[in-house]
Amino acid sequence: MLIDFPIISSILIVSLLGTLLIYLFPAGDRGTKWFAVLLSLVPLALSTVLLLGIVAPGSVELTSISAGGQEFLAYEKAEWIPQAGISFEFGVDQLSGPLVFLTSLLTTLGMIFSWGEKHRTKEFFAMLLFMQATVAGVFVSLDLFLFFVFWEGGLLPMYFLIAVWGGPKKKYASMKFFLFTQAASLLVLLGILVFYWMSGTFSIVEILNQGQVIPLGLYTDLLFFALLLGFGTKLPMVPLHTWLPDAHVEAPTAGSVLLAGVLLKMGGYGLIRFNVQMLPGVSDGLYVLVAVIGIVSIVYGAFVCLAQDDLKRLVAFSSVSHMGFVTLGIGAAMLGGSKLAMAGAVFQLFAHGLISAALFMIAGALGHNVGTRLISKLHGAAKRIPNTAGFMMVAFMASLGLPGLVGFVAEFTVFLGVYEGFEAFFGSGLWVLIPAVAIVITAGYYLFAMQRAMFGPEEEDAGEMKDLHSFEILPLAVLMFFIALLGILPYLLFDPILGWVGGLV
Amino acid sequence: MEWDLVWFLALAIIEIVGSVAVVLSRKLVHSAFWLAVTLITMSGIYILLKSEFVALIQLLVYAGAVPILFLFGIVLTRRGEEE
Amino acid sequence: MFEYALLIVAAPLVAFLLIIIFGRWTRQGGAAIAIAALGTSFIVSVILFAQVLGLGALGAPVSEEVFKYNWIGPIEFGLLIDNVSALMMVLVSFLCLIIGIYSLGYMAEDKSKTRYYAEFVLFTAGMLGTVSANNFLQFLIFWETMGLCSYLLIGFWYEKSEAASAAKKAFMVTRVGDMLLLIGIMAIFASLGTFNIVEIQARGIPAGALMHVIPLLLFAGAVGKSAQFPLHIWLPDAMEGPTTVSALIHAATMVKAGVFLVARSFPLVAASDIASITVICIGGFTAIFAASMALVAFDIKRVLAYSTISQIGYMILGLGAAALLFEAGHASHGFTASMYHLMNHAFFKALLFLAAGSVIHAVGTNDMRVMGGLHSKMKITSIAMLFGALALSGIPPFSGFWSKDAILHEVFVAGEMYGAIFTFIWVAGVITAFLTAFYAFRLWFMTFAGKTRGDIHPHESPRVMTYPLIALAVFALISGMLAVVIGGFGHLVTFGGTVHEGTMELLTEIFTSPLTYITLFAAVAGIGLAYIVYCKQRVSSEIFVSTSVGRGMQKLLQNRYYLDAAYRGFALHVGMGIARAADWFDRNVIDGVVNGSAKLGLLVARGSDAVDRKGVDGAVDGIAYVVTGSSNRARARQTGQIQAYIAAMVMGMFVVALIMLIYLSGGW
Amino acid sequence: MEFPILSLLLIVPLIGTVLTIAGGKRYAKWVSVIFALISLILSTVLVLHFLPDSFIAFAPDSTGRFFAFEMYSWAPSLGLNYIVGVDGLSAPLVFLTQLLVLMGLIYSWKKEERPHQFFGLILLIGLAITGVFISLDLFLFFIFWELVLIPMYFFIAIWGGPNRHYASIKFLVYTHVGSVIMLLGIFALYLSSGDFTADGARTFNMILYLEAAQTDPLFLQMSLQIPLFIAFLFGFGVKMPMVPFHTWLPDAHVEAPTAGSVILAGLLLKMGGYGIFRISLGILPEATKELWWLLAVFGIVSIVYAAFICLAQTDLKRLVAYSSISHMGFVLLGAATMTEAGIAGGIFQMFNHGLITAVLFMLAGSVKHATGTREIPQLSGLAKVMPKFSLILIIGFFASMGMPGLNGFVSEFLVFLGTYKMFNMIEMGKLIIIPLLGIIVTAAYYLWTLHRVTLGELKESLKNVVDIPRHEAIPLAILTFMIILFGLYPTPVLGVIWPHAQGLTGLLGGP
Amino acid sequence: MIPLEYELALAGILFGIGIFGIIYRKNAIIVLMSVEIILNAAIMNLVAFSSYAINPITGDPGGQVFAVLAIAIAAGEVCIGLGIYIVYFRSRKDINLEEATRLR
Repeated sequence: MLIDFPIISSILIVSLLGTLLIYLFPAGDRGTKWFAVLLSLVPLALSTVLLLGIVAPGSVELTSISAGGQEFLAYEKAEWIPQAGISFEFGVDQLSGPLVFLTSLLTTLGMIFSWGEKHRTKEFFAMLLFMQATVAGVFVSLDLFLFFVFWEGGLLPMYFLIAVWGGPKKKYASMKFFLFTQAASLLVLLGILVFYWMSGTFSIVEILNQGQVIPLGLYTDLLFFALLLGFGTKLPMVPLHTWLPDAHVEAPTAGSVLLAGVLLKMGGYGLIRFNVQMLPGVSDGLYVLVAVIGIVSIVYGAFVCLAQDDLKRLVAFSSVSHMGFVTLGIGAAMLGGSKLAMAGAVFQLFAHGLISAALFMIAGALGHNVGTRLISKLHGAAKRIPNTAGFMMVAFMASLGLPGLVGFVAEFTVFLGVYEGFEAFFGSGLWVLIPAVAIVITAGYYLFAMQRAMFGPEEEDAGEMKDLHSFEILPLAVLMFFIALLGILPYLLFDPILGWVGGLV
Repeated sequence: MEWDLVWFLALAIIEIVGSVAVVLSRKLVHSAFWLAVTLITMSGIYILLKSEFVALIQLLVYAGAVPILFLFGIVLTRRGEEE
Repeated sequence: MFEYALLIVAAPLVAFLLIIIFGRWTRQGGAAIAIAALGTSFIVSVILFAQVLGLGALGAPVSEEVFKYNWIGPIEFGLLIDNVSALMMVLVSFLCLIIGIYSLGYMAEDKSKTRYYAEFVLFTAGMLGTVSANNFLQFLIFWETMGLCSYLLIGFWYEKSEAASAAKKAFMVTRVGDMLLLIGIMAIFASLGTFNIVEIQARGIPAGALMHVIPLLLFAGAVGKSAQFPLHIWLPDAMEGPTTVSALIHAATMVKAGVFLVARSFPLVAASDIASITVICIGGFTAIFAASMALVAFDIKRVLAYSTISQIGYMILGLGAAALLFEAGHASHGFTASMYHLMNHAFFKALLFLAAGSVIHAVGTNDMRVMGGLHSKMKITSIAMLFGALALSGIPPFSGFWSKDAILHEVFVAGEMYGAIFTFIWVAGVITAFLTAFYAFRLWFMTFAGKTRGDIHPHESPRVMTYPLIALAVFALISGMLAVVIGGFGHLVTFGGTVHEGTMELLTEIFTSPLTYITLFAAVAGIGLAYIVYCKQRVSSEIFVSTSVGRGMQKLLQNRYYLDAAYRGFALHVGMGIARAADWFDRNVIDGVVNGSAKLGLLVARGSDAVDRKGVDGAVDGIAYVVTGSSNRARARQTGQIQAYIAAMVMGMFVVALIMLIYLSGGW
Repeated sequence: MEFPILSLLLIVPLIGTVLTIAGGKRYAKWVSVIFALISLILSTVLVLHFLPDSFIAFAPDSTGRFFAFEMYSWAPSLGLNYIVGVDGLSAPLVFLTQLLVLMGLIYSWKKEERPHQFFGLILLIGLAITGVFISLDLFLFFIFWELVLIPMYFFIAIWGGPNRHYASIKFLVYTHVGSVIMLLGIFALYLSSGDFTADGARTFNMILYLEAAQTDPLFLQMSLQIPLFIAFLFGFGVKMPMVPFHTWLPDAHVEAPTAGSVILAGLLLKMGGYGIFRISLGILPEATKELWWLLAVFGIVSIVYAAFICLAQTDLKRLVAYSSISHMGFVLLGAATMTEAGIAGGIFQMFNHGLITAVLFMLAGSVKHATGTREIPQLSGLAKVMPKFSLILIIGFFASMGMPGLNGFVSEFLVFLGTYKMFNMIEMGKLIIIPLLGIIVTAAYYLWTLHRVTLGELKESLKNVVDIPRHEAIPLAILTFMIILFGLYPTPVLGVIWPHAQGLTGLLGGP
Repeated sequence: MIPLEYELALAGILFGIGIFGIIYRKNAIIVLMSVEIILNAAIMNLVAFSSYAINPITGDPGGQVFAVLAIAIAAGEVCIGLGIYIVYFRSRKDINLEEATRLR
């Protein structure tokens, strides 16, 4: 079935229009939520089509354009600011397609999960829709300028989500979030300027077609480094991660879900699209640096998790740790030419999106329903809130890389690729022992948290605890379904990614 | 050594001493007197310079009239007990 | 031709899904579904086993990979059906079925039955998947699934904080082994480009450092899962779970997966002498080490747990010895013996646990000190347990005798070839046999003989529990002999397919060897000592602790050689220490830098503001100020005194004159 | 179209001024608004000319550079003429002028103190600024340039705040000093103009200068160009203003009435930028090639320094005033790049900054009307009681911050694009980090302010505050709409500017 | 023949003394006398230069003419100066110059 329909622009337009339309609703109207959720199904359906076009090219055929040996599907182009050579140029590939789907999915689920939101409901849902548009925009933009527009645009709704609907320290957190990522954006901007200057075009397609746009040398290395810092902050990698815990702790649940689920993925996406795809062949030392940062993030994040009491903070740091796999995978892939590592990194983007979303939903649900997210105050809660405990268990297990769930596939392939890559580069793959230690620590902090929060004798004077509402169970169940599905049948998504990576590494 | 020069130096010394005395004298009348001395000495120098007419005028007008005028002035502006 | 084998794994998986979805609405919390699935698995396994045996024509191992599918990229999944896996599947599914049935009684009162059966069948699927995996990745996946179920089932009564922490401990400790196993598997893939077990066995690891490292890493996984020294500490604690779980997972099946892993990677281990010797040493040491701790335990299940560790040590020991000898060109008797012991141990240890469960069910406590004299009240349990104890002690014709003897024999052979160290290990093995017999009968006598010591009102368990006991007791008696009857276990399981013996040769060989009698004597001596001390009480058990050495020893043993404390200390102080330090670092240093730079920015801002107000704006105002100010000051100079003016004029004149002078003189 | 539209743009406000003042208090606002509206319509017609495929076309001058060209002799012996015309540089600014004048009038609808004079002066100042942008005779240019000062001075001195005398004098003297130095430059130009005119007569005709610079960039000796450049830079720099000649601005703004601030920041500052592009770059290209770094350094220093100062402000208006300095730094930086993107970005930044800063000053005025204070620490949680205000404040702040999707981003991006290219040419591409830094600080002070003003707990004292009245909301809404419009679709303005930027780039050809 | 330098030096010294007197003394009459000394110094210059002029015999009579004129004027000046003093004295009863700051 050939689809010759501007899918991508439709996704963006529907979301953006929806953002505006929601404002037309009177404040406090119950229809707002219905409208928002139903509207968000449209982008979800469209991104599903995109995803199908990517992972199952037989079922859905999309218009494509070739760029530097790779293909972008559902390609669209329209003029915007012709004077500066800036245009609306969209397309997805195996890297971005799944992330677009993830964005749409998590938006819908986040909305459903936030059904109980009472404070400025209308604006809240509008912000989520806006967020969906901007983040999806980042993934689909094939014009650097446009990319940056969406990149920065993504900050806005997140900023408001934290600043308006956040917790007690929201001012500090939202400021920190904004400034940190803004600073990172500037480095990205710098990179974009270099690309434009060197290639004379903003179009990623053209840049890829030009091949080695930027002559190799110190300059390229510096550029790589700048972009690494820029995207790494978003990712986030240690030591540029400190905005993340604060932002998460203060953000409302749906905000956290999107923040961890897709916003961080922008960093990983950028790293792969820019640092790897558009800037090949920089010094090995930099790739070593990337790998080392990955390892440090993994281990450091895991250790910090061990000392956390706030569940949300714990999950936030675990995100730091898990996004380290992306960095590590990229570094190792570029060092030793391991396709698996790169594919694993890409897959981890998707996997972590699902898992962290689930984790934050649970942490958020605890906050709403129980009144505390502090692990030390929950003891023995499993009896009273079995559903929460059950979902928490599954999410924890997925996050700690239990085989059969999606996290394992990603981590395993990254490790495997890292082993290959290190063996090819350092001569011994056993260096992988260092990040592998994190497997144990990860298990440690999750189990520790589980034991203290859910197990053990029931607290006598614990206040009233409510279990998950049905509107909270639904999104969690959907996430669990995807977590299990891709854990058991990872090839559905992994093989297309691997094929794509084949043209990259 | 020329006599002209000797005369000149002698007159010059008187001249200088005289004018210093004019400036530094405690009493106005003494000043007036020293002024007269100075002016007269000056006419001597004019003679040494072979300007006899000027010397004459100096002696008549300056050395003669001016100190007298001063004396009048002193008398006219005198307060009770003059310093 | 074995495609239907998939059903063996699939049935419990499907049952798992069905139970978690529908379980809560069925009677007995989904037990029926579980039993049906387990039964299906068992029946299909038996058919499979028969077919494999039939094809194998007495001993020639059959292996076939069935049902392959691409997991990701180059990685294929599938089932590997050969003698070992077929045997294991029968064993596992049988035990699962038996214990599942037993659970109907044992767990009848529990509220969370649905959860129990779901986890139970998921575990079954994991174990069956592990033994039938045709590649190490799949192996790892199911291996971890088992680990998860183990975690969940140990923590089944999570409201007990001991259970919760035991579950965590089990998962964490095995996770350490799993991590190393994971790396080993990766290393295999990196050097051979495949996970496929058959292929890996055929090709072996290329010579080099990895040749030694890989088997050691794989063995580390086994050490974790099979609770070998130094990762044994979780197993005794795991007894906090329901007894059925202890019987099934922590005695009969899951802990054997480590042995199975070593068996699957046997050629890799054999290829490396370092690895072989490590395996032997760990196995031998664990055997005597764990047995020693069993001597002082009073918790009936803990005794059995230590016993399990010890017995698995035997199996590992046997495999190691076999590997060493196999590389030297000998037949893999040890391999056979280990698997043989694995099977026998599965039966009698499951029996012991279920019997213990029956006792606990009856008396409501684990503490042997309050039991005693139960024989009269629970005859079936008592006799079943006696069978188990005899099998454990290695008294012929009970099953344990045959396999334990074979292992020790193999070790002795290795000792003959490789010198004193192995002879020493053999001696340790024999001493272990003595200790085993002693603690086994200490347990039995303390529980069933003599008089009731505590305030307990025991009664025999329901039939749904005693029938499985009877069945297992029968197996404990005959499973060893059956192999002898068919001409040696080597007909069923070998590695390399070179073991062919007849029944009579086998018996002759066993009963003519002096080694057999040495072991036997050790076992009988152990039983005798236990009889004297705990049954007849001719000698008080205080005699062991009458000397200071004895007391020290007892204290050491009761504190489990302080290893638990050491690990705990390590985790608490080192692990949490690093964690706290990292957290502090994050909050103060990294965040401090961020906040500090924000403060610095603000400071710069204030500074520039001040500069702007005072400096730049000051300069502007300053110019105005200078103009007005200087005119003011100039006005002040105008005193109106003529003399001052003149003075100034003269000064000016001087300046002018000076300038003119300079100018006229043509410069300086 | 042969139609003296530019002269009309001068005449209409003039009549308007006279009628408004003469008409008295009752009719002042209606009369002035009507005349401002007419001017706005005229300037819209003017801008339409520059759109591609436009149905409106004005006659060009003989060189084809300027449209709607008019030239009348004035004092031929002195080479003094009345010459007006617009091109891609001035047309958007002319439009902006009329727009902001109208908005300022509407915003001040409820002015009670001497309204007829107030409105009349607004019209007059609009006229003068329009004159600056359209006159093509240096002398005429200077007359309008000086003319601007007078109504502005009265604005501050009559309707200003408590410290108005200091501020108005400072404003007048400061900018006048700048003008005088510039006047010296104009005379120097005039005196040396005989060298290149065809008949050897001296002239003030700017077109001739531009033409001469086009054909022979060295039509003036370098020894003359450089001091001229510096003299003009000083004149424009004070107006712009660039650090360290900026200190009149905060004072003037703080004391000026809102409409005055709007015009001051929105238009007056643009005169400096306009001069840079028209004269420094257009007439003195060789000097620019020598001294571009001076522009760049002043630009960068302005961007960063002023941004830092903003962080320390507590008065909302003062903050916006300093942010103006920071943002006008982009104009300088854009001019310094001598690249298409940079110059177009600089010009576009003037336009955008005019819109944004007008909004921000209006908001500062509104918050003062509503709550009685502009002190940020005394404001808190206004989002609850002033939702409209808060929404526009957010949009305005984010636009000023350079948030993509709003107009400020486009121009700043273009400036960076050009800057990077230019820095790269001198192999100092990394230096672009410094102005980029300014953006972060900008984000910081705006966010911080946003937090403190709109979010947080509503203070007791602010419970009874009402949202902005309609006459203030209308101009705010219109301007906000344009901010968003030109952010998403900058082409209408950029398309007008771009050819001019191309022309300048061709003339300059890099350092 | 007396060297010209001697004449000039003497004139300079007298001039300096006169200046000193003007600035140093407070009494207006002494100031006036100092002025006279200065004038004398100047007149002596005139005379000296005239006698050393181009013609060594007759000299340049111009200098002597100016000298005579100057002497006459000086005399008049003294008259006027003293007259002012007297008027001033009548109004202020004092001619101390430090008090005379009404010029300010």
